[in-house]
Amino acid sequence: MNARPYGCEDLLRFYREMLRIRLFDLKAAELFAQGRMAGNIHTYVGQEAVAVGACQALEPGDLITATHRGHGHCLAKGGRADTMMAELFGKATGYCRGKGGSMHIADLGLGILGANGIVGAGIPIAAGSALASKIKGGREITLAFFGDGAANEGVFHEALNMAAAWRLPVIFLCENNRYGVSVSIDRVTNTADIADRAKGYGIPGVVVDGNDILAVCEAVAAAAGRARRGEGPTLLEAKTYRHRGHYEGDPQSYKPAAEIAAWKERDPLDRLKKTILAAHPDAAAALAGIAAAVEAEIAAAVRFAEDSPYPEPATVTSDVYAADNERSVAR
Amino acid sequence: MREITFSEATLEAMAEEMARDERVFVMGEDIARQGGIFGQFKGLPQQFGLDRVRDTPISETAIVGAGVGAALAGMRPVVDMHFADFITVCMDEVVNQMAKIRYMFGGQCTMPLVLRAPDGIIRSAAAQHSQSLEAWFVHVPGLKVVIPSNPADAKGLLKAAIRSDDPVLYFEHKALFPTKGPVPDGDHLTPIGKAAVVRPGRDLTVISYSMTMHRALEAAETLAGQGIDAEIIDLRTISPIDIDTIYASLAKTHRLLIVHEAVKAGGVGAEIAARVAEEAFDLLDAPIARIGAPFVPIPFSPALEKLVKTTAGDIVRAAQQLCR
Amino acid sequence: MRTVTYGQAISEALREEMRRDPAVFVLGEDMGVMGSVFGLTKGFLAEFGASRVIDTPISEAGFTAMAVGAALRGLRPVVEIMYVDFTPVCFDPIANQAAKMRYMTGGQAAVPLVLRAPGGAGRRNAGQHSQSLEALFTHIPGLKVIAPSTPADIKGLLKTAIRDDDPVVCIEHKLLYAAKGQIPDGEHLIPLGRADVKRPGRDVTLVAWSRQVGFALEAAGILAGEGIDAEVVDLRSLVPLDWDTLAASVRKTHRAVIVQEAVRRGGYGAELAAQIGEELFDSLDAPVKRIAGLNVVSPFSPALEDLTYPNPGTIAAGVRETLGRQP
Amino acid sequence: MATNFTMPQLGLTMTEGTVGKWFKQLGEKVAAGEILAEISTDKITNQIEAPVDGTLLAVLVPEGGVAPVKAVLAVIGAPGEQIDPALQEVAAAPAEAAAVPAAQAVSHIQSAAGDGRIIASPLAKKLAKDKGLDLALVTGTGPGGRIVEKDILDFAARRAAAPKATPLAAKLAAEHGVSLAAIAKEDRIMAGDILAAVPAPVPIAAVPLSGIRKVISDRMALSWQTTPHVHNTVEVDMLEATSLKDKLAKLGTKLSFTELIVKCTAKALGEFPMVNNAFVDGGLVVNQAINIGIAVALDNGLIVPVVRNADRKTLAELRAEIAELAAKARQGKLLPDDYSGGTFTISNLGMYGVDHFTPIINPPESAIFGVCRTVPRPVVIDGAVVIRPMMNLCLGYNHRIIDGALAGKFMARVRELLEQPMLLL
Repeated sequence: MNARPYGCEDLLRFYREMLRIRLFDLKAAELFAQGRMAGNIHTYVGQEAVAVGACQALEPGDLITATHRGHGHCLAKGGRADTMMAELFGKATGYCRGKGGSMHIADLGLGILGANGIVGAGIPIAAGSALASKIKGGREITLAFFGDGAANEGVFHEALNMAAAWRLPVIFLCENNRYGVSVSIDRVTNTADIADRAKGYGIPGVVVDGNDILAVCEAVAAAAGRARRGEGPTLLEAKTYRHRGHYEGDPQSYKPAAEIAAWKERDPLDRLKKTILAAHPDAAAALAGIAAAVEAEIAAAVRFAEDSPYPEPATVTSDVYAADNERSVAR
Repeated sequence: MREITFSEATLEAMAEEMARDERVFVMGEDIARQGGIFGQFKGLPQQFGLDRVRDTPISETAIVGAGVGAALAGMRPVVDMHFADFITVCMDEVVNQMAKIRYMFGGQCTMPLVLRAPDGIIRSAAAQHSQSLEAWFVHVPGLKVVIPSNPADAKGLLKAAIRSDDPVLYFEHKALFPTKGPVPDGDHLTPIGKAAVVRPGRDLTVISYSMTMHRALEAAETLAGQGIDAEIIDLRTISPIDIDTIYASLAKTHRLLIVHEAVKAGGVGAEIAARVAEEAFDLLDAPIARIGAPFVPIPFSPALEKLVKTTAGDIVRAAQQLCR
Repeated sequence: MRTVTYGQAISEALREEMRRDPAVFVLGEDMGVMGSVFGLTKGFLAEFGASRVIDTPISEAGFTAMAVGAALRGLRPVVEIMYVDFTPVCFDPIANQAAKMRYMTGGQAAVPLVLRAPGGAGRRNAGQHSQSLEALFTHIPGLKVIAPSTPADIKGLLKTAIRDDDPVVCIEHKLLYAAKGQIPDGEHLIPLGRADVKRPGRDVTLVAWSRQVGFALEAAGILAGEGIDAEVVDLRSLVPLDWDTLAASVRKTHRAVIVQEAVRRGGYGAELAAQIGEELFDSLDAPVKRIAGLNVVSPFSPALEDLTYPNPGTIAAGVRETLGRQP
Repeated sequence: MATNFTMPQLGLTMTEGTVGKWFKQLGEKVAAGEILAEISTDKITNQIEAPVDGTLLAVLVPEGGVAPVKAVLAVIGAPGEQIDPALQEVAAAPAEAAAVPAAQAVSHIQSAAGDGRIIASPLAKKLAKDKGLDLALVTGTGPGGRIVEKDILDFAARRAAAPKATPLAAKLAAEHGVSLAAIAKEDRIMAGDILAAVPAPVPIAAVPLSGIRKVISDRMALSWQTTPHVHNTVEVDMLEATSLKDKLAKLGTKLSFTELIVKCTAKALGEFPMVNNAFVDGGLVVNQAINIGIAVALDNGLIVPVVRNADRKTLAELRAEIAELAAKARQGKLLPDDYSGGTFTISNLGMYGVDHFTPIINPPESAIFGVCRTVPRPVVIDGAVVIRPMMNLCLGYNHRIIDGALAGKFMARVRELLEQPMLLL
């Protein structure tokens, strides 16, 4: 991976964003294991380069849809660690006031159209957002994050077809981490690359090394350019790997140990660090500064979540309809 | 009689029925390699091979659609939905295909298919992983819907469902999987369409099923201490409803309370209350009361989630009100 | 006042709202070039252009979910699912996405989407093209459901639904499209959750919605000749339900007969009967009766279909039985 | 696939039953849940429903025939279906309750006639309450005789205009269909006036013994012939018992002699277990529990519901349970378990003014109490003649296993407890 056009300042920013995600999810996993959080969480450790690479290539006005493994997507899009941690704790100060939890983090102000608990459901929603941009004539584009598992859902094919037919400004970014919970992708598909499916809908299909942040950034930037020029959608397939289980607590018995070790060798954070130091040997101090700052940010986020209050009981029946005095059938 | 868990009971049912009839096979997401998220398929692939215990892509519409096709071709498939909430993704296969094919083909074929759907609120899984959606399917002629509350019925109903020639939706509450209970030895079958009077009583009839059965039994003990003798009925099958057992009980108690975890508005309690009040109006000395969740999606935060769950306290208060 | 058909009233509502607010757009199968299979959007393509009158591929799950996405971005999509029988194909976008988005995001997101669903029996369309499935939607917190029975009501309610910031399912009975009725000129809006007593009466309350309102009125006419004065309450909106109007009527007549085309078991009428039984028990002088479709798949043959669903005759018979007279 | 309709197990002790009546003929269609046959045992007659839909293919036990529990009585299946001659085949598939299509005309479930419930709409009940009307006096004109609003309003109006009648008279008039207006009388109409107006009953032809009557006659004959009955009678001074009863009444808790006798008998049986044992097939059966049967008179005979573990229940519990069992017995709603498992029976004819009583033992029990009336009699106590409420208590016992001495000691203990109820505490 060579530094190419990115200056030291860009590379350090990339590193900081990836580290935020890594430390947030490692801390979340730790707190979850201590039973400090409710429900269950799906951590993004190992796939940071895809989220950061993609979001760094987008403009602030662009939008994304995330998945049940969406902490990284939301942080990379500019999400706050403290508000997200509070949501994981089910607190009133969380992104969704405690009502959504890890699988439903959303920040419409930042263009995060939400994570989703239904596999693949975010794909057509992203296409719909792109349709809105086209109708409104806006410049913004929408990017859908989804996994290799979701690529087998009916809506994946329906959304790609429509987006292609109407040349919608959307990027379909498949994070192929090789596993749908316990089922490896090769057991449930007949093709080496999911990107090949793009040919069926007459749109570009590009495979990219998901652990090389610069490669991801370039691929997404190119796709974003197509979209903004009205040339329609692109299907990107970022080959990557999740270091931890499908959900926290999953023993991952379905993964060969050798495979886990091999992918740990190609950890996206380590690879970026090597690239930075190779191009800017004097950046070591800056890197250490970043590490300290991110650790502080995460620690503060945990304190914020712990000190925040739980939601008031009365709020359990609000936010069902726009006007809460709606005399619905809530009798 | 042995003391085993709910999930072990379903595992025994699967193993026995697959051994008894080679047309029986099971498919779903993460059932073979991982043995099901609650361990309810552990060991089956080793016993019957990966052909009859199949991991599928995450494609609910295709999985259930394939199940319908296999049933038409003479097999007796069991399809695992992973979470009942995902039924929305393959709703057409359930409402417009498996439920209707026999009738639309004028009785030419049967549809021996079982859809297993783990449901109910468990540890803050939030709105898309905690729902109880059985009421939808009471409204769909052609389907049968069964919901066990204990290991014995879990095994008995699953075996009966697999042997049934009609499509059966088998809802199993996720929080019940680890619970233990006595299960008879041998070829134990629970008849579909038959409720069980779990606790006889004279003053009030409480009808429930699945998880809330246990809340109802707790409430019954509290009420007994207050001189209210509650008869507790476990529906076990919610379509077709065992209306005779309900009327026999009502003829004795003249007071009816229906309790379930699902949303109250439009829940199974509505159909029972409407039908009983119409057909057995003269048996009622008090209005039929219902308990169910408020009309809201299920919140994530534990502080809010517990407010939408039916508790034994709710049942005691409603029973006291009815027996005033 | 003008006389128009139910279908024309829908076209007027859509056209007026699209002219009033550029965020409003319609999408569905055959909505543009063909002007919808029921002819409701004829001429729309010419006036509003292909980006606001969209012919979708046959991908109900895809384009309904896309409509949810567009709604999240502030647009106001009006999706037509050609038959309510096809809504199970796009049930996840309806039940798990549109209905829950506001709540799950703690109030951040709004999904101002209208899903129009033509349905109902009587055209010998058999099991998969004759259903009434409103009971599936009324069980989902977060959705609103309307089922108007006249041109004036469909126009007023559809315009309100399009302006409503929550997802609304609009149930339209296919055999009402040609039905004529008086419609007020100018801006005509009916709020959701407001029922309409279409015929006042003293002896029994006939509760109905959509096409069954007309049947109930016809039955009331037959019964009037026999000295039975039936009050017909047209709910118009199922969620939110106008409980006060319904309760006032039942308290007056002491008898309720609910008329529902959909399958009896687990229908919306069950929730109505259960609520009336639970809250108005002491006002009841007779059991609350449900006159509804049989618990069967909708049969094709006319000889069978006519036995399956309520009609003025069976409604009148049900009322007589409720009053303790020979049916 | 053919389904076997078998003799059901009605209660713990049942070994066989008689087919009283078939409700369906050979070849006739049968629906699940529909009454198919009436089965009677020595204790009760029950109507049994068909388990599945189908056609009655074969009737193996005719009316009046007797068959052991689980024996195949009939076969239901598809018309023309081959029946397995060996009739051993157990139905493999579970008997699913077929979803009977919801007929448009909905059947109305009425509560069992004669179970004392008044059928009235909630509105009618409310109006009656508001107007202080006794619903029992109102005849219902609604479906199935249900009392509706109109009936209450009409009744209230008529009552305002109608001649004065005592509540009992009004009730009797309603029961016997006598119209108050028809009785020409200025002042208040009394019960006697109504009875006088009721037409005289028509004599009934001799009816062969059947059902429960036949069973009782058979059992009484069997017991009398095979068990050497001996009867001892003691006179019990009920003074203390009566004063206890009066004191408790002042405190608001009711007590009747029935439960007091049961309590004393149970305590004594605990001390003299032999009297509580059973004698079956020439052998002695030791009964651990003390279950006391209470003879309850019915229109067509008698039945003996059983209070289980009477020794461990308080007087209040005994009172409640005896009252409930008696009510269920009169309503014909006793379950087989309610009247089986008795170890000692008490038969009370006191209310009929009986002074001496030689009761017949209820097999397989070994003894029975016959309770006579309590009546003030002169007795000599400490040389002085005093009036005391005396009750004759007669023990009938099976001399095969109970000798006079044992019976005497047992009777003395029961008398002691009855005469000193404090000993019970």
